[in-house]
Amino acid sequence: MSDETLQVDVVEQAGAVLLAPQGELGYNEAPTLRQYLKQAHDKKPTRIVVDLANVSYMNTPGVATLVESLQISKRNRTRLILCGMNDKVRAIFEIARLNTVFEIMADRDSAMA
Amino acid sequence: MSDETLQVDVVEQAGAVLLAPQGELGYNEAPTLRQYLKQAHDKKPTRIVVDLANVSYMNTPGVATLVESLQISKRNRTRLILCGMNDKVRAIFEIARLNTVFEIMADRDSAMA
Amino acid sequence: MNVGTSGNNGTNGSTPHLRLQMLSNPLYLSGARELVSSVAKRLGFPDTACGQIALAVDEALCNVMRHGYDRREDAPIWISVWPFTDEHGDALRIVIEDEAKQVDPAAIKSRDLEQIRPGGLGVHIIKEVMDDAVYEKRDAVGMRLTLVKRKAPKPTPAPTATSAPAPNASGNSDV
Amino acid sequence: MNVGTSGNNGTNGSTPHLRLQMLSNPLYLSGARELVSSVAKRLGFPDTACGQIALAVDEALCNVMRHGYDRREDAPIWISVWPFTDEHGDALRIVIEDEAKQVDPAAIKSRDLEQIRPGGLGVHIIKEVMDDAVYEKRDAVGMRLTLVKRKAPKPTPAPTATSAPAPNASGNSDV
Ligand SMILES: Nc1ncnc2c1ncn2[C@@H]1O[C@H](COP(=O)(O)OP(=O)(O)O)[C@@H](O)[C@H]1O
Ligand SMILES: Nc1ncnc2c1ncn2[C@@H]1O[C@H](COP(=O)(O)OP(=O)(O)O)[C@@H](O)[C@H]1O
Repeated sequence: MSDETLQVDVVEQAGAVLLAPQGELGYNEAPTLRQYLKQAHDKKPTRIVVDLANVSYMNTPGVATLVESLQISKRNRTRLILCGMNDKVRAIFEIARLNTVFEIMADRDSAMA
Repeated sequence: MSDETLQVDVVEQAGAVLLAPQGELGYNEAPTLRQYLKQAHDKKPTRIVVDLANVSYMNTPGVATLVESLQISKRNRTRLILCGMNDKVRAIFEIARLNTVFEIMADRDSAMA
Repeated sequence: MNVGTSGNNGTNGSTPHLRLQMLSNPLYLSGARELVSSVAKRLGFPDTACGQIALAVDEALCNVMRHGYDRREDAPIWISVWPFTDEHGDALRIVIEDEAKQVDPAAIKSRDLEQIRPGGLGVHIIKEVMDDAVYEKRDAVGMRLTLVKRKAPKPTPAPTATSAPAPNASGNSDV
Repeated sequence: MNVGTSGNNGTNGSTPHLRLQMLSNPLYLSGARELVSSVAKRLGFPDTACGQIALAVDEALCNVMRHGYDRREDAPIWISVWPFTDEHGDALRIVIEDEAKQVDPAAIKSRDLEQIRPGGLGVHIIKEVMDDAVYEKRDAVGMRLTLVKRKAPKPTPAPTATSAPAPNASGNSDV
């Protein structure tokens, strides 16, 4: 039976890449986000924005993917910004003490500005 | 442990009683709606409107409660109107062939007009 | 990801992919419903089908609690789930079992729909929203309901070349 | 409606109110998550707590699949649920069991949070969002994780009359 895969919307704009995953971001979906992030990094953009506004659920595989991407960002001198987190998603970053490690903004508009 | 009970909003207006149950309307919640309907019938209003716009899930105990209320309505010469059904709720009435038995309207405004 | 199902319906004797044992307490209806509809969704069933599966399981469980166990709230009910693929495509088999009194499967049916009264609709709804719904007595005690839902509706069998289609053989026929 | 729980935690030897047996296939994670969070919601837990219970169960199941079963997808996992009430109020006990390799419970812990790297967060999150999370070896084979979530957070024990409170005994203390 076919697996539901993660849908990720992509916007490229003035040297920035925006990724907007849709729906649940758990163990099954994290590898798909990882592919999208890898492709984004390959373009060596000045900025990568991950808009989590439409992520209804997230757990540590998703978080781990973002931490890995943060490490690549540092090597590449790309700015990685997370935005649009709902309270449930924000709580995981807080528990993992990652809320101060990532650059986090309220929404897509401020992150792309 | 305490049970979650069904919340039902009530509006009385010019001889009409409007009942708006909120959330799931299944086996556990149908008896609560039945109480509200009984109280509404006791007032012998000219019209009872059941607004299902905020009912996310419904099954046959809820349907049975409404059929019982329809029978009381006929005896009392009260007009019983259902409105605000989403597709899932409407489908149950269609399968049960009750969609032509009830007076069904699009929304609260038309039902109260 | 592969759920590792074989070409046959894969239930006979094989371990279900999921099996929920629950008390016959109506408090747990929503949990059972959400379990089966989430699994169906994850297996790629359309949203409408997931809602129908949840509805059928809910109606069937309500009936076990009300008719089978006479509202006793501490008796066991089992819900087993197997995805399978056959010549008609992907499908889900859901089996609901109890230890309640045994009744004649032929007696498990809804009222005549023409005769409007409260109740007497659950079994009709279950049969309408599922592709298959079969009641039977379990070996020693209790009843078993086997439900099947297909991802794509099963095509109505085409008339064979040798037999002329009977006029109005099916309700949908415009012949 | 009463779930029929006694004053003690009611798990020792008693039948769980719900027990899900599932294959160690990640496809079924969402079903298990929805089951426990719906049950918690129906038992009157606040939405935040329901989300935390779902998260903890999801992380724990992922770990059984990845670490316990090395991503084998056809091995059994059991999730048992008991509501109970004790002197601290209403609570939910969730027990996750497997037949995977046994490890020293003391070895099941997340990385140091200061050391930023992908992974190594699941166990920390489980312990943070639940009121209790205890790993142990099962009798013959496999591991058991016992989780407890309370409706109201357990109050920190007040200092007794005979012992003066130590300065800064707790992180929240402004003494
Ligand atoms: N699980 C069951 N065990 C025994 N009898 C059942 C069961 N489910 C249904 N029945 C029988 O079938 C009848 C029709 O059920 P249903 O269509 O759901 O309507 P209702 O439950 O309102 O009577 C019931 O009245 C009952 O006699
Ligand atoms: N169910 C389990 N069975 C065996 N070992 C486990 C289990 N859960 C966790 N562990 C061990 O605890 C460690 C920490 O787990 P966790 O905090 O979830 O981070 P991660 O899984 O990313 O390593 C794992 O690396 C593993 O060694």
